[in-house]
Amino acid sequence: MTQSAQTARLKDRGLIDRSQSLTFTFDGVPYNGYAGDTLASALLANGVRLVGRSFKYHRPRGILTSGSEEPNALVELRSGARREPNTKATITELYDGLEAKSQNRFPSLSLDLLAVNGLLSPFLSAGFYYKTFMWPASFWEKFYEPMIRRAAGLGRAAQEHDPDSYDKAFAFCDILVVGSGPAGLMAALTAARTGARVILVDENFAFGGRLLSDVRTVGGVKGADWVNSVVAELRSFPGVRLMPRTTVFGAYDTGTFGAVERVADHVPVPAAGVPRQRLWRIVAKHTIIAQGAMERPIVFGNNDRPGVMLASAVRTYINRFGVKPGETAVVFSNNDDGASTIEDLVGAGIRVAALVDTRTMLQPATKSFARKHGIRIFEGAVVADAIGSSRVTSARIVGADGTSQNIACDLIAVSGGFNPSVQVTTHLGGRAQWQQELAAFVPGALPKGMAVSGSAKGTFGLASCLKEGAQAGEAAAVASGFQAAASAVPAADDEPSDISAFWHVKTAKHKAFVDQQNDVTAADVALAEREGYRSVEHLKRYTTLGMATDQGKTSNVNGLAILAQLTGKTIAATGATSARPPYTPVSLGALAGEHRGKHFKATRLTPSHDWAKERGAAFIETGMWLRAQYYPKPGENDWLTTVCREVNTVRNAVGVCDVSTLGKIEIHGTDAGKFLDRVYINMMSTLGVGKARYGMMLREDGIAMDDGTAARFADDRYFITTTTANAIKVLQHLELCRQWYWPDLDVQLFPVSDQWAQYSVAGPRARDLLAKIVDAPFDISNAAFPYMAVAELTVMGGIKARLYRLSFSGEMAYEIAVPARQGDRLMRTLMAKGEEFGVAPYGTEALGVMRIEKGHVAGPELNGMTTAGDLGLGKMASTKKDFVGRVLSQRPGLADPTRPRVVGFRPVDRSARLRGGAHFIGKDDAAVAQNDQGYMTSVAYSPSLGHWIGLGLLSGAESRMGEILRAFDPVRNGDVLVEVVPATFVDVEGARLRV
Amino acid sequence: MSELANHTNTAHASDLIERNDVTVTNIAARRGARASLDERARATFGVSLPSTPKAVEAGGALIVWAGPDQWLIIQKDEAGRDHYSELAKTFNGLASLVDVTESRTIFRISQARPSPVLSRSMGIDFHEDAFKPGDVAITHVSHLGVIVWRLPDGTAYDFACARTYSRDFGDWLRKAKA
Amino acid sequence: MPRLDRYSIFSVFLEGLRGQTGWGPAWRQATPKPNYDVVIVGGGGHGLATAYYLAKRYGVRNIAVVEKGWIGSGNVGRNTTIVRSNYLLPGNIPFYETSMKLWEGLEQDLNYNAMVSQRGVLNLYHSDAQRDAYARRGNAMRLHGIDAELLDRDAVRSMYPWLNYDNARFPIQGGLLQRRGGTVRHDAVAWGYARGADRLGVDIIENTEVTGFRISNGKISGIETTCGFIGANKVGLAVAGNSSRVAGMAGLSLPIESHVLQAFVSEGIKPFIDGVVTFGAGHFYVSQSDKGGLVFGGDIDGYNSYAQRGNLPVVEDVLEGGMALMPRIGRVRLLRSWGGIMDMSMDGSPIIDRTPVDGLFFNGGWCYGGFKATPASGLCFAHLIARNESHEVARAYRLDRFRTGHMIDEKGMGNQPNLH
Amino acid sequence: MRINCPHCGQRSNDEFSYLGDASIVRPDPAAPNANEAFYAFGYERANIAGPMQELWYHAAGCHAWLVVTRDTRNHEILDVKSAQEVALERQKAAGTAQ
Repeated sequence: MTQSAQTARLKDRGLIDRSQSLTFTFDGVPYNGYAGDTLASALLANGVRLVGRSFKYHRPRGILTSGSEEPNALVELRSGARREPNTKATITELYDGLEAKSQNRFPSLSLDLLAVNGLLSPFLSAGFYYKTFMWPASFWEKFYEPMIRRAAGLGRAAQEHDPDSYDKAFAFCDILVVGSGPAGLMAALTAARTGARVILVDENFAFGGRLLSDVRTVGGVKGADWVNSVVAELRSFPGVRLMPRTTVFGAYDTGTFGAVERVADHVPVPAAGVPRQRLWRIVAKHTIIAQGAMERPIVFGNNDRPGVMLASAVRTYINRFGVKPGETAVVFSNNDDGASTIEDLVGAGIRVAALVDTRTMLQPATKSFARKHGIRIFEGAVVADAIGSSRVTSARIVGADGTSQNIACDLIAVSGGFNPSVQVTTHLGGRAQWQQELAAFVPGALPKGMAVSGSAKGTFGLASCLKEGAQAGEAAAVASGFQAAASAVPAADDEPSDISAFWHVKTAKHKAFVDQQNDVTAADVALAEREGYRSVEHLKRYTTLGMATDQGKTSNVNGLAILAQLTGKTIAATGATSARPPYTPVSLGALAGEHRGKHFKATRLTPSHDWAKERGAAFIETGMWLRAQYYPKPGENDWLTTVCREVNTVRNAVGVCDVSTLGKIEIHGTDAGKFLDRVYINMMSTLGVGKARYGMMLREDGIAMDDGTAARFADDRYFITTTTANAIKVLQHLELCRQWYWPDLDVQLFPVSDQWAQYSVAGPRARDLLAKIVDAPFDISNAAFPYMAVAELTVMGGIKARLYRLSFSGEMAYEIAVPARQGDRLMRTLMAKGEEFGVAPYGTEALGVMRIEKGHVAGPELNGMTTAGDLGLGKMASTKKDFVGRVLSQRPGLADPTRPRVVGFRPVDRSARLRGGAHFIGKDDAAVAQNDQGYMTSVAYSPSLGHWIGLGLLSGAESRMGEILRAFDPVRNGDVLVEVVPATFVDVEGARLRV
Repeated sequence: MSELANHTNTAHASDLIERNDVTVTNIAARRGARASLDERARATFGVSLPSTPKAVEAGGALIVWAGPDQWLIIQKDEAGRDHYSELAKTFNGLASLVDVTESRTIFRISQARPSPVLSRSMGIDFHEDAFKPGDVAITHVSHLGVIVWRLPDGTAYDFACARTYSRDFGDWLRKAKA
Repeated sequence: MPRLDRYSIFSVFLEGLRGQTGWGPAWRQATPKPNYDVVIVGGGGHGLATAYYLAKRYGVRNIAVVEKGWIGSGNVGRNTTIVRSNYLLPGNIPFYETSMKLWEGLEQDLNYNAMVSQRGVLNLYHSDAQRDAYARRGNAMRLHGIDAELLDRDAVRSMYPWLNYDNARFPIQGGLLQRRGGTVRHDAVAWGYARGADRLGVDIIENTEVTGFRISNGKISGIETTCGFIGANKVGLAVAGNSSRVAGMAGLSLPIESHVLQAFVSEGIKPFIDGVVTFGAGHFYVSQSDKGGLVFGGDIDGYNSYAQRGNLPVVEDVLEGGMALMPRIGRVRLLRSWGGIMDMSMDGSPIIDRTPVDGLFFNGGWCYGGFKATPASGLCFAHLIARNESHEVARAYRLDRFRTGHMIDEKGMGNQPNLH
Repeated sequence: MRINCPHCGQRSNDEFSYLGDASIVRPDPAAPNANEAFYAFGYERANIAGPMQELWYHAAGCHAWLVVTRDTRNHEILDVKSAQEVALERQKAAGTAQ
């Protein structure tokens, strides 16, 4: 295929860089454009008018606008894993190699078979699907819905994982200026000159706003030149950050704004280390919204045909991009924008066949200009229909007297007036207000710290915008504590901006579109009204008006104005739907930033992680932690073999388990004991120095919160552990108790979870092993250091350590803690010195097996629904004191003795496997809810017993020992018969702990 | 193993080091003892304990505010001295003290001004005029908790993060300091 | 021309031939009568469903629904459209299954296509403990006769091959699937019930705000509104999101906090997510609408709010979950986000009960279970109002259960509403 | 939303975790009506639409609990105090230390 020439490119106009020619393809056809083009301007330059198909009727669509409000010119940009559906050609910066495809057409853009929907349109009116597709009921999922879903959506998401990276950043400033048109630039400049920290943001790749698109003079120079000089001055201030290609998409509380910077969307592939986009969280003391205004179309017949374009967009393509959007134009307006447009069209050498204005009294200057250039003027007239099947070939004009005539043209430039971009001003709950004289919604009450200036506020003249921007910039700077600096406002003229509200041409013969992207017509609005969907929100939801990717920027006001006409209410009384973030659509990847894949959450590693890795441990995610799950030896082919070997090692020799993940808190102060008495159900103030005690804490609602041990190292110095899962929660709770419940107590809390590497050394040879590393003269004998003793000591030749005679495994066991950086060395030393005793490391699986063998509760039992009584720990609760959760734990529902309690289970057929989550029902009972008596919380294969064992919560557990129940597990086809047994399976008397 | 190798290599990059040669003592005022504690601190170090997020350097110690009525006292290790025990003796009865040397990894970036990437990555205003020498912030970055302070002489930034998260944090910091 | 009332393929065709001009309003704009047997406060899904079932199943004819704004303007118009009955606790399961069964016959009952679409709800798990917790849940469902399947990783992979399996911080191990779960076109539920109730004579009174209750000797006699007094023998409150404010006018203090939940929709794209998927290692769940938008959400913002909007950290948290689970959506764009106010009860479960005021009934505390509950909530509330006793599947939803310690706490988070 | 921690300065709300109404105070467990008082403390909520005193915890910062006065209708923060200081004043006013 040959590259087509840029036949519609104007010779001497535009801000494009003609020295940089760029190649791109659209639907596989190669074209050329220039640096500074958008995809839309480059397509128009090449004479491409048809760029997409509409959502419902698959009508041909072209380019309506030149900005982010574009409803029609949506393409799939790039390909493969980088495919970006629904990309607006009007804001896509052209780059070399750009690849775009049209969407929502089959088999091709010019021949779309689904355009048959247009013929069916009498039956596909708004909300038709609510009235049908109901018979027979089963056909919905099987037939109707798949059919609808095949037609749904426009573009296609990539099928592969997004290969690009995203970044997040923060910015802080005194003044955030959103929009860099005349008002925004003056605001930023005025503020910057005071020394304030200013951020200027614009969604476009070039600063300047309408000054780039209209032929205007500012301070005696061309608008675009003035923009360059202001931007250059802004760059010279160290406190100013200029952010082009950045959209402020949302206002959030307390001066926070979300913005997305398109860092590398204007290049084929981001450079190495460069993110595709960056999410900015901008914190501003003051914000000036200067996002300008968007032109709105007038609703007339076939107003969606390629060749119908907003008048301001026509000027943008001519003046900024040097492109002829057509050869012969008809201009249709209800305001003075029509006059500016004919001047620019004529200036660009485009024939203007007619100026059609709904008003009856045009300016004499406009009339004489028209006469001079042979432009026919129709006052009090409308363009009722665009004629042409795939593009505009003529306009049917209906005059004030009702006569109709067709005038040949290939471009209809339309202006229905301007909608100030008030969206961001309403994100925090404000409501825009209707102003009849402007025929527009303007900002209402503003959030604290926010100001609006320029046409975003409904101020439409250039001179007024400059002045208002300067005033807003100065006011914000002064409010931020800066001295106003003398700043002259450059001279400019206010252009005429008279308007007479006009929405909908009722004499249209063809479909007249309100929401072009969602194919909502004026008839649909009328139907909704007829059916009682008369609130603007009902209208929107019933017809889908304003719900497309442009969020109704060109359609909402027209829609509600038509509704108001139908209901006979004013527009003010009809009200508008709420704008919500984002202002324009934002890539989901940008909102996630770097937090995806393995970096979704941070990873927490214990001090001897590298040792465990060397040792070949299998790791498991436990909250943020990676923990060693088990340590396979060569030849061990399944995890169960390894875990059984590890358990047997502990039961028969000695094992070492990394328990550094336990939460650890130092609790100091003269009232530490008193404090702990109030947070544990049992007494801690009576604990002797050098001793530890198991403890349980409740939530205030009487449910078990966490368990652990408290050790006392001095009268005013306790150390407690929490479960791995609850470390943060417990600290927060204790701080609440300390600061809010009992602020007068002398208690200080120090979270020290990371200070200590801690290891459980368990098994009959544990003492022998530890004896090899404790420094003299520490006496580790059973007599000197009995069960539940604790001590501070040194090990391995002077390393500070703490030793706790605690056991979770049921064996004679210790926990030894050393400063974190010594953890790796301690582990290696224990392995080396323990070789003679047959030492082996064990992981979380073996730990779990042994705690179940001993009937200790853990996470599956401490599930936030169980009481101390349910866990078999009710007797621990002291009756001599109050503690958190005591009062509410006495409510009948929690104190009920028939509540399920923790008890043990074993399979009747000892070879059967047990599974957590099975429910208990009577052996001969039906599997129905009424017979549900509890469920299995934890299971393990016990190498000590040679069969599976389990813990579970069972109603009336104590009186049911020996009963046979069915562990009902249909989701895994795992029904087994089980016997109720005591929860302790190994060393029931606890003798091994104390040897 | 690549993680580890990477970690070791870059940790020795000239402008980013891990401070492994200090003792860090966390002290917290006993109830009602704030004034006497301050007096003792002045007698010991010659300065008051900062009551706002500041770091002061005096008497061979860097004293970093670490929350209401709490400080980290950071002292360079010296052979034959046990800083923690000395402090425990000095402040006995006026403060509770815990040796937290190993609780955090302290990274030091020896930059007088933060890099733009580092600056924009922080959730606090890290502009050099907003975060001045001697300023302290306890905050989080990229899901990781951190205490950051700018040395009172303005020559460097220290980042103290929980030791068990320090591999992730170090990776993050290496990227951000560029 | 005759006004068409019954919706059918035939009527749509016929109307197509005459320009869709024959349709009448889906519901009348009623002006209040001086007295009603029952006034329902709140024209959301629950209130409209209550009115519908009161009229249809309990034979009450003189009913009004009073709505301060436009009907369906609360959570029925701003939720993420999911329906399911995959609950854990016996207090909840039969109720939500009743709701699911009503969904299954809703369109024929209402003659309104609310697009009840049972494409499945899949809850992913990422650890053995989570698997067993889901097994417990699935088994509980099966004991109640509800479909539940526990899938392993391979089975999940065959359903959704493009999720992130190989580079995940918390790898997917499997999921709990309820095939009968799915989505419903949310607004249409309000409109369908409104139309159904209207046809049974219910007055739907929009743009009328309740300003007080007339109570004497502990018995209610009507409501004060911005349009004057409306007499009523019985009044039912179905104003979730604003329960405390409205009930406060009757002197009640509720175990409820109002919290904001954000919801999100992407630009429309060709459908590739068939059912509902929830991430088990982060706050993210998603489905894709029949228009092609990805409809998703995550956790509540976590602070009391009546503002109907949230903040950026939760937006980021949700999308971090989204990208961790579905890295192919990076270049899909967020179209719109919004906030809804949830009645967060103190145990995460709802309340449908009498109040200390004779003739005043309360329905609220729906947390984020409200939309899926709409039909059963309407049915059970209608039962309670008509019979003055709880419907058998809603007996656990008592107002005094917190006092007696019979909480229905599915998440085990206790009396902290922002954690449910 | 940003909360001005009296210790740390203004921070994004994701540094904080939320507990709820700060105007309800833990009752005296020894009082004769303790059961009812604890029920109300645990479960009844004024759920104010307007300025509300709330407990927030600066989890990612200084670990201080704060009493934040915030308008629940528009999220405007009107005042922030140290919870410990508020609690001490409350005790002083009531003449009770536990």
